[in-house]
Amino acid sequence: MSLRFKTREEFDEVVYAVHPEDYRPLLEQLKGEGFDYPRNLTGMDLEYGLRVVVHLTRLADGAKVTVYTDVPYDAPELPSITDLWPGFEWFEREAYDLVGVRFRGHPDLRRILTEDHWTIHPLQKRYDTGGYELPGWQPKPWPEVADWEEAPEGDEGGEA
Amino acid sequence: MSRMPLPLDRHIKPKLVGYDPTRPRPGVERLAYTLFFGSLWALVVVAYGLVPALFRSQGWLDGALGFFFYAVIEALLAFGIAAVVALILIVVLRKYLGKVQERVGPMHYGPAGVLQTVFDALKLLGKEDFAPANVDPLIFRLAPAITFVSAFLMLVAVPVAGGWVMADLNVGLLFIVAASTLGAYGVVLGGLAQGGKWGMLGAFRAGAQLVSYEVPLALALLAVGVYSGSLRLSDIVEHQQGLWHVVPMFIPFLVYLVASIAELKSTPFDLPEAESELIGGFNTEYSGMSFAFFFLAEFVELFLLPALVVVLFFGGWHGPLFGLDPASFAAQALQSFYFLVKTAVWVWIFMWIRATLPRFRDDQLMDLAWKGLLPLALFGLILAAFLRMFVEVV
Amino acid sequence: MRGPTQILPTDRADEMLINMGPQHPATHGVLKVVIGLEGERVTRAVPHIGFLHRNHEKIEEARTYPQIITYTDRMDYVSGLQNELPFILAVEDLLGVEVPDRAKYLRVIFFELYRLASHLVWLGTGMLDFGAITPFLYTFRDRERILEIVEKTAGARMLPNYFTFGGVRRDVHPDFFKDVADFLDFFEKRLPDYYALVLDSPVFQARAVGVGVLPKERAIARGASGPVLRASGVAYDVRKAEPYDAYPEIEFEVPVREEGDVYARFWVRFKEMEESIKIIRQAIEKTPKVGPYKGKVPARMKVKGSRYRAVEISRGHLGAHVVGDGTDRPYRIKHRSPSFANLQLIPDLLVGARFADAIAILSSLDPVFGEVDR
Amino acid sequence: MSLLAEVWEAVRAIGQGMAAVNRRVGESAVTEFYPYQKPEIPPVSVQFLALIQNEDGSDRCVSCLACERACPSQVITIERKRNPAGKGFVLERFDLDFVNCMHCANCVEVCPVSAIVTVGDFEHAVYDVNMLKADKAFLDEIGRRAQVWYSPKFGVEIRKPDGSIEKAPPEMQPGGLAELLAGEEGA
Repeated sequence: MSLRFKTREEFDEVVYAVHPEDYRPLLEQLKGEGFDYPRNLTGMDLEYGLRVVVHLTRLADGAKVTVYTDVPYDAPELPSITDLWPGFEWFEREAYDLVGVRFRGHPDLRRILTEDHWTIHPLQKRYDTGGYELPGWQPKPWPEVADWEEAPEGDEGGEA
Repeated sequence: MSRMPLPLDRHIKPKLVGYDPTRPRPGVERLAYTLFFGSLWALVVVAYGLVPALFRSQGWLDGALGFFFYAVIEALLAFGIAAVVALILIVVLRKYLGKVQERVGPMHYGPAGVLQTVFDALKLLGKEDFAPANVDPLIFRLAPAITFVSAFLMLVAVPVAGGWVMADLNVGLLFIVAASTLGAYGVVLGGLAQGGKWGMLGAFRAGAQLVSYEVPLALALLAVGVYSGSLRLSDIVEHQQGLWHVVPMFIPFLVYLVASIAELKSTPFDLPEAESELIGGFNTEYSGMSFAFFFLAEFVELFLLPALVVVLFFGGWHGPLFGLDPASFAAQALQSFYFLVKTAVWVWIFMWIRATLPRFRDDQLMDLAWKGLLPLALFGLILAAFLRMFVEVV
Repeated sequence: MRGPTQILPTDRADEMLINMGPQHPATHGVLKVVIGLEGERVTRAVPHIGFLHRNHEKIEEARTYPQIITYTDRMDYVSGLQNELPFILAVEDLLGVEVPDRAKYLRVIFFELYRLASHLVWLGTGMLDFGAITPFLYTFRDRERILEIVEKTAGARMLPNYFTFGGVRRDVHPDFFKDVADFLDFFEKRLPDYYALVLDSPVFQARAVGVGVLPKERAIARGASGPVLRASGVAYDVRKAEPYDAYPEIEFEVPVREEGDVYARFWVRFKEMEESIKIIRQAIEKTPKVGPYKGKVPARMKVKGSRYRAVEISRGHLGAHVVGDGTDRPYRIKHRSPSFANLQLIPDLLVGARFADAIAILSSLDPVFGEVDR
Repeated sequence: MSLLAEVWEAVRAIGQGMAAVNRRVGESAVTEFYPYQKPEIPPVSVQFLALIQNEDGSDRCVSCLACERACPSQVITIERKRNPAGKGFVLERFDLDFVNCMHCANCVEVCPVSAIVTVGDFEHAVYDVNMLKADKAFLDEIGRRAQVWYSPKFGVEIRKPDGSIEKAPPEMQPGGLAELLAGEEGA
């Protein structure tokens, strides 16, 4: 199976931009490569869609990777990776709570920081700091993506 | 538009009211503690010595009415001693903890803060005695009284000098055990009656802890009874004429020490209250005077349990009499002084332990009681019996 | 209906649900844990956080970069200064700012001073949870001395807003190095007392050894960090794994213990305090006595790009993910806080423990809610 | 016998702890009685903000709005007008809302003329939160009363008894160490 992603190197880590459908397979592959420590999971609003950024590291040699993927507003769904790194359980809840990404297969996807009955996701750019919708806010068009590159044979991921 | 007052209007030093808290006054403090001790001693002399002597010399004790008045006066005096002891110990404990913790402790009421407890008591009296919605009102109000009365009852049986004891019971030891067990009822009932979960947990812990510690405590007392051949506390003290019991009865002494700290519900055995776990445990919902009674009971016990250590193991009132006739009033007063000094030392040790140690866990406490102290106490009992036989044979 | 039966509204007859918190002395802030109790045994533990949520991340999107440093302080307010660093490092990376040597060492000294301060707060309040009141007052008194030293230079005690892009905000007070050296001497004399009162105390050992055992694999998987992780036998320390500032030039050890219990977490923090003393001593020696304390930073910061940097604060791996879109305000900042990840361990550690152990375990995790809820 | 050794070890450890506690009894207390004893606040400390005027009583502030822009919680409001006499601006209004002030001293940091400074005043608590709004007259008054203050540009300054303002000696200055060291080498 070929995974659709692009890699580049930023500072001391390898950054993977991955197609949302291949998000979980890529992370499974990275887990297989020994990236055992969950550093961070960020959800963010890009004004055309939502992005999830996963930072991982390998405790054995300190190699670091960043994986990100974008999902559209109308279907902000991604498979959960809490079974690979249980440490992302609350991070995914936070990304759901503040940004609005739904993680399929998350064991307990509730709001974590804001109140349970809130309907908005406050870190989306359409809301101001008070939680009110900004007048005239419009989503931007989805950017054109150049062709996804395919994983070369024997790619070792984090080893730069 | 500024409504912020200028600094000049507020940079005024508050006026000092009669004392200066910034000035440490070791002299005043020492004088105050001497006065505390002296007043307690005076009260003891009046209650145990002068009043009985007066009634006896006038022959009032023969009539029923006279005896009734005697009993009432003595009860009031005993209550007075308990209250004075609690008032003193509260401020002394707070001062001691302050000293140990590199702070000054209460400083603001009275010179060097020595009147702190008086104002504390006034504050508690003036406070609304609030009861939450789903308490059992009768038991909720009764529980602090039970606890306080039990502490107060123990006082009655403690001899402070030769012949100076309020009730010279021939089953004094059993009475002590019974009275201290009664205190557990107050704690358990108070915890359960308040209808809160923290109180209930505290009550459970109190029940488990106090019940398990009563056994080694009673066995340790029994060992002393066996060794000295009497359950009467005055006889036990008399028995220590030559050698204090702490030497032959060292094992029961250790058992008693640990068990009495547990009985006192002070660290390391303060599980029923456990502020950081149960938010006060059995007294979570108590306020005002009801709380004050629990508090007073605790401090009366902080006096009585060390007093019992002295009575049972450290020779009670024994001390050099400088040739005085032991039956004379002066000798008895001196004896009560020795008794109070020894007790003060042991109160200090109890407070010291309280300041140092963290808290045990409930199951470790049971472990210690049933697996550690109980066998030890039994061994101590057997040892006491052997020693008794040995003494009698020799 | 009255009486004790009424206070057991749970779906199981033998279980009692207790809301521990948000106002509870042992939760160190506003944590709420719904605890199911079977007698004294914890049958379930469901943590609820967010009572202190201020949405820092949204506010920071509306602030310029220098303004944000003020907000980062307010996360882990017990070790205030340390929180500024990951954000600053990330922005420095994106801007390519050079930090002068002196600033690097000063940062290390302040960083470790705050580690000492934070560990002292943890030790005091932790022992308060264990029922010992005296260490609390000792530790706070010692911490006071650290804060006084910091105030003399940084201008505030808890939230000093002292680090800045390219170095530190102002040069140190002339007495600074002497004060710090004096404090270290003083503190080294106090440490044996803490050992006697806490680690060596048999009562404490009875409470802590073998309690709340966290296996190594679980700790890694849950993303635990800091002393919690190192007490489980993983020698992961950001200061070693991704060195920043002057740490590469300083020799220190990462204390690790295999047991993973409450005692191990206490032990690791004690040893960290000793290591901090060593680090500060070395840093004082190596700091250039004169020299610039601040590198050159563009006057109007236009940051573009995305960077995740982490530092090892007192509680563990604190990260900042900064995304800039080329304006003077960040597009998105995400703070990865160590206590947030560590608190995920509550169900793992608490279930099956005794209620008193639950308190001990919580205090050994040492959460600070400013940073959990952000 | 190992049991006995264990018990002995425990008793010894408890005794050590108790000794550690009791050793403190003799040490003097560290309590400060606040209204009667006041702490010494270093001038660098961000206790309060003040506007400093020149020796002739004119404002140092040149109304450049740098502090208003730098404030993270946006508590500074400045109104200015063109200087009729010369170039530049004159300050008309300077409001500082201490309700939301975070005491970060970013305003002090950016001030190009050291007009807004940190002072060691700390007794400004009031009973009503609405009273925590300071205006120019108030901040000026704080500045007039201040004996010592700090700003990054001019360092620590002191007001001499005759009312003149001058830079404090290097012992009081952040960064005074360099000066002191240079002086030592020179001597």
